[in-house]
Amino acid sequence: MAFLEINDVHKIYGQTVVVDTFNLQIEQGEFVSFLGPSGCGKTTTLRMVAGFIVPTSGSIVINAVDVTRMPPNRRNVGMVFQSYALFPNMTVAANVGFGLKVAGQPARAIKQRVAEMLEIIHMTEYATRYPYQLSGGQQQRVALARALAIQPQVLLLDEPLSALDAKIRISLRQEIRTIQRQLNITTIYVTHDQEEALSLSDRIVVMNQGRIEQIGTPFAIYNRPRTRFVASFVGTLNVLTAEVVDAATGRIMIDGQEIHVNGILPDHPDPSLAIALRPEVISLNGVYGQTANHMQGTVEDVTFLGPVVRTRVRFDQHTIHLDSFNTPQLVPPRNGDSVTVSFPPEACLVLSDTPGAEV
Amino acid sequence: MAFLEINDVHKIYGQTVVVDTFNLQIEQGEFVSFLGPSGCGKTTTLRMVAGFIVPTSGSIVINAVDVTRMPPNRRNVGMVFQSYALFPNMTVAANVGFGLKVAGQPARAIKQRVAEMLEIIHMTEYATRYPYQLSGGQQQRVALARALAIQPQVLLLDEPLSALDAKIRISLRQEIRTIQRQLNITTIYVTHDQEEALSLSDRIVVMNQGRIEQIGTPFAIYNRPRTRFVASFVGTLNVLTAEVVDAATGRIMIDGQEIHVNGILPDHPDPSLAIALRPEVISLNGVYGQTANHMQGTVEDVTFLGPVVRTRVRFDQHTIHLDSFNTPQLVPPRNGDSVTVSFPPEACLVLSDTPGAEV
Amino acid sequence: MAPAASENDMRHINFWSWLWIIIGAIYFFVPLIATLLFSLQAKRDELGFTAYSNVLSSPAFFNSFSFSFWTAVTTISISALLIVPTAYWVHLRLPRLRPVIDFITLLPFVVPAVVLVFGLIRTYNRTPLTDSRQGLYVLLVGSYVMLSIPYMYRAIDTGLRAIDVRALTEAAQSLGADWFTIMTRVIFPNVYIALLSGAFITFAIVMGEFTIAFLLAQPAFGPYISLLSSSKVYEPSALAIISFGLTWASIGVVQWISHSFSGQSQITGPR
Amino acid sequence: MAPAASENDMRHINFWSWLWIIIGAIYFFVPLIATLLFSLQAKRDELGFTAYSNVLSSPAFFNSFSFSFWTAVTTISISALLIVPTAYWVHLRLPRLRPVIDFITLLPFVVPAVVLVFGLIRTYNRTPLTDSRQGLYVLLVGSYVMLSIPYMYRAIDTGLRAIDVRALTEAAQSLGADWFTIMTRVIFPNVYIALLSGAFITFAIVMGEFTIAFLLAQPAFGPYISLLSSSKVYEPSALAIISFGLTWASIGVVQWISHSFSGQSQITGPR
Repeated sequence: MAFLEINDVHKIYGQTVVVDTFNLQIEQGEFVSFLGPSGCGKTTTLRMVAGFIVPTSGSIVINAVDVTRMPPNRRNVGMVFQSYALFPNMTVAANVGFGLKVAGQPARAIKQRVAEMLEIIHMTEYATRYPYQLSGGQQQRVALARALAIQPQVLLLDEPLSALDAKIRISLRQEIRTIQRQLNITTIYVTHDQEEALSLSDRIVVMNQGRIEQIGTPFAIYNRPRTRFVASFVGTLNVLTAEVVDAATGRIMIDGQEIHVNGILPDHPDPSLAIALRPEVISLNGVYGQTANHMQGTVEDVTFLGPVVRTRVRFDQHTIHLDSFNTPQLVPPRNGDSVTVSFPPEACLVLSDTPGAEV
Repeated sequence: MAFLEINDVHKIYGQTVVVDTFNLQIEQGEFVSFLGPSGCGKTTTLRMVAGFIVPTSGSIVINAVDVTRMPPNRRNVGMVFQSYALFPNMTVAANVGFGLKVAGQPARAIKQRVAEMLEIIHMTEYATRYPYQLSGGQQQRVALARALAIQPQVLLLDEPLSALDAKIRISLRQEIRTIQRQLNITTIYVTHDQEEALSLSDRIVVMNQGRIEQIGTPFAIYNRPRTRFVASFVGTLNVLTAEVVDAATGRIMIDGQEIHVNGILPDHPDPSLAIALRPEVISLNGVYGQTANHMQGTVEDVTFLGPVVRTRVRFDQHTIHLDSFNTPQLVPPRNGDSVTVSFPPEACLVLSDTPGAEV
Repeated sequence: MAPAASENDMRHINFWSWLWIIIGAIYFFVPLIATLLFSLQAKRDELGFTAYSNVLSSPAFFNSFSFSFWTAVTTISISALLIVPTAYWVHLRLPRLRPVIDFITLLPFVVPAVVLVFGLIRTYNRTPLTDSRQGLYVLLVGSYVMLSIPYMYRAIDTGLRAIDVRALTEAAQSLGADWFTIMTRVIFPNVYIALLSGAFITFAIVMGEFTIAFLLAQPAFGPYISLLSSSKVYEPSALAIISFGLTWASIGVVQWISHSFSGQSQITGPR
Repeated sequence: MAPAASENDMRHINFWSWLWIIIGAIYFFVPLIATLLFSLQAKRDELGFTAYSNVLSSPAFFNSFSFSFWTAVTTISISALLIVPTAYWVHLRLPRLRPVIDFITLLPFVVPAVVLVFGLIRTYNRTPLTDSRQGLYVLLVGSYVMLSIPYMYRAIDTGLRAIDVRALTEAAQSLGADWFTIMTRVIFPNVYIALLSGAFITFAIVMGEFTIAFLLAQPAFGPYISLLSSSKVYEPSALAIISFGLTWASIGVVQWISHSFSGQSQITGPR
């Protein structure tokens, strides 16, 4: 039995199904992200685990105790909010110690635990400051320490980095991951930022319109998306419409140029299908060799993005984007150049439109 | 004489120098971005061009007219705000036509121009909607059309995409660039997002603490940063402390391993210097061949970011991050692996700490 | 978005709901019904509208009512013309002073009406302001404008908070608008509904005000109610019911006006 | 951030600044100074504090003042206990109803005090509420609580707007706090300063209120002022100045309290 189980949970408001048949098992110490666009039900699910919302049906079990209808203040679950939610009338130390004081712990024990937590977030010297005297990043670290001070069974984070600047977001992201591993605490992290989910998680739950689209490791979610939604939400994607030439050997035709894909194609009545390609797997300089697919096209636009140079190439009907690293060796093409792009057959994803169906 | 000139502009509030000796010439039709962290003076400078703030000293000349002290409503400058700033009591059409109505143009001419502008932003069918009925991206497109409807001499955009979601941000960014080129309008774009500035601009002005750090094309700013601030603000950076072995031939020593850099090193009294390396120029699989620099290290951490896999490698004292594209060929290293990293000599930036000084 | 907070403590919600429904009923309806019943008993042993027809047929009722009505309209117009630009300017240029200004606008509560009028009369004694009917009327409207400031300022302040005053102003400026255009086409239309709610309260206060009108010897509705109360038995109750009805009718008018600005009521509505 | 808007039209700023300084001076200081000077003229041809010593040495002054003082304190306590949880609950669970509740809290302006008292007396006629001194006192406090609702609710509402009520509540809940702990340790300390400003206005209103106290025949400060006004010449002015001084003294106390919560005043301050 898993440490945290979400069994067949639904949440319905009036006519609107906000969360639909949510099933998930999380192991002790695991870091799981809920990833999806706004309104996909990820926050609602997190809030059901926290106890702020009661599911319409289904159950939530933490450490073998059914908590589905237990009020939030008895669940021993730590929560970190996007808005930090520090108590403005208390110092940093009082904020961190609040949960222990409520639990009636002796002053000396509280003091010691608060000092420990401030040590972990490297903010010992800020103990007597008030929240308004701190930067956003510091406030969120205090909020994290406050949630962890009560030694919760589960740590829940609701878009904790959305209100912060890009540079601080990346450094705090690493800090959260380090602390989570250090304390080995079971964690659920809600975000709409794919890079956060990919870089932090042991597993990712991709959600859309109240349903789970896919559960998997970051690598599996990115490289083997099971639905078109997952493929397009996580990362940039070129989608091309191809005609099947020979389903058995994986030969297909795009804009009159024949390529091959790995594996056996679905023997569809409709002979056209959608193929997805990530911009970073497509090469301009032929590194993939003779066994790869090659296509002829014309450069339409070259955009410099810093570490990456993005080139838009036009075939007859389609355009694709491809990414190259900005290295000293790179000779960016010019608009109007005729180029050959190449990509390995195994990089072609054959897309399915049915949610839950294999791609 | 340039179309828009900002000559020796200062802005001082009390003791605080917000903008210090700002000089810039912008040509007709050019797209220039002001890039920098919050509080660097970029918005203040933009607002001086718009006329909302009067410089403490210096002058602003648009199309050979000194506008330094001209009120904003006589400058004929279009402005787009982060908060959209659409008039909530007016329809989309009335918003777009407001400037023309204020200018006393006949109703028929206004109607025609509004229709044209809605065509350009692909929102013809939304003419009778009110702002609260539109999404953020749609509102910002209307704000853009409203600013362009008066055929301004200069278009000013103040972080127009900051309030939008990541996916919409990228598509609207492309739309802004397309419209700007189509109308060939002189544009200043304020942002703290390096990717926006790099992908949109003809030239970028990097600012810090009220001063210009560097002016240049996106390629020059990214690949030839002139100060340490520019190098670290624009993109991710590994900074390594090296000892000079032989300044004349560019041989230096990092953690006991000798490498060489291009060009002649400064003949410093202090024999140590700072070297910067971008994560994307460092290779794990030796593509750069024998002439490149090679260093031995140990893999400490591998983070999956989606299109890119980031590896942290430790030498004796330093750690570096390096990026590899997530292609089917990639075999990501494991923690603890001994690896050889390689990078070409021309990828090493020798950093200077003096703002304005050459690196 | 998800709904508000925990759903565990429905008992708390019910407790407070019922408490307030009961308090509301006792406060508004019990006295109102008692007054209504009493006003219908002018003829012994039967219910009827005798008291009402007595009140409505009296010319003093009509005169004092229309006097106060036009005074209220004048007060509201002056107050709006003073306060809309001021509140706009505070939002635009002095946003940090807002708490201070909020506090200053509360001062009319602190200085009692009696002090105000005694002070005014003594100050302007033997000037045209106290020696002529027009002068006293000016003093009356001036006092009412002062009384209306807290309500009008707060209503307009709320309306201005609902929009981004500075960005809208700058957008209009960059499109070529001058200050007059900005006020009339951008600011005023967006605070109009909020302004109405302040105007409505001011209207209710002016219609019922007694002390100042009495001390300045003005033929207003407040002193008329008071006079009637001391000389008749059932008519004052009828009058109270009539005022109450008129007040609610004016609420209805406000609602109707705000519905005819349907697009806008969405914006200045819930925040 | 950059400073507010355009700096071109300094003349506009100056115009409005001066207008308001002049209006403020006429409104507050001219009547006040006139009243002060008059109150000092009790002895012919010389200025002195005779009127003041007459007022302060009168036992009726002390009795009515302390009666109203304790009534105000009771009113404020009851009002705060009713409204803080209600406003908190509206913020937490019914944020969409806030405009409606805002409107309802204005209703005490709409129902005139006279109607209220007449209704109350008639409703509770020949019950213990009107036949005993205690009963009438309960009616008095009840009416004052109703009058205080708009001010108290709005002040507390402003205080609650300055914090993220829902996130703070949920954070406290997830740390194990029950409703009582949340109210006393999180909500109350954060609206305390806002609550004081509402309490201060309520205090000023109760101290000066005449109509209800008079109709319920209560020995309050308002009727005492009125009685003095009709029977003496200089003493009423002295009394007005004394009340004014006391009011400002209580403002001073509020300021002092809010400074001793220095961290917090930063938060509930400018928004």
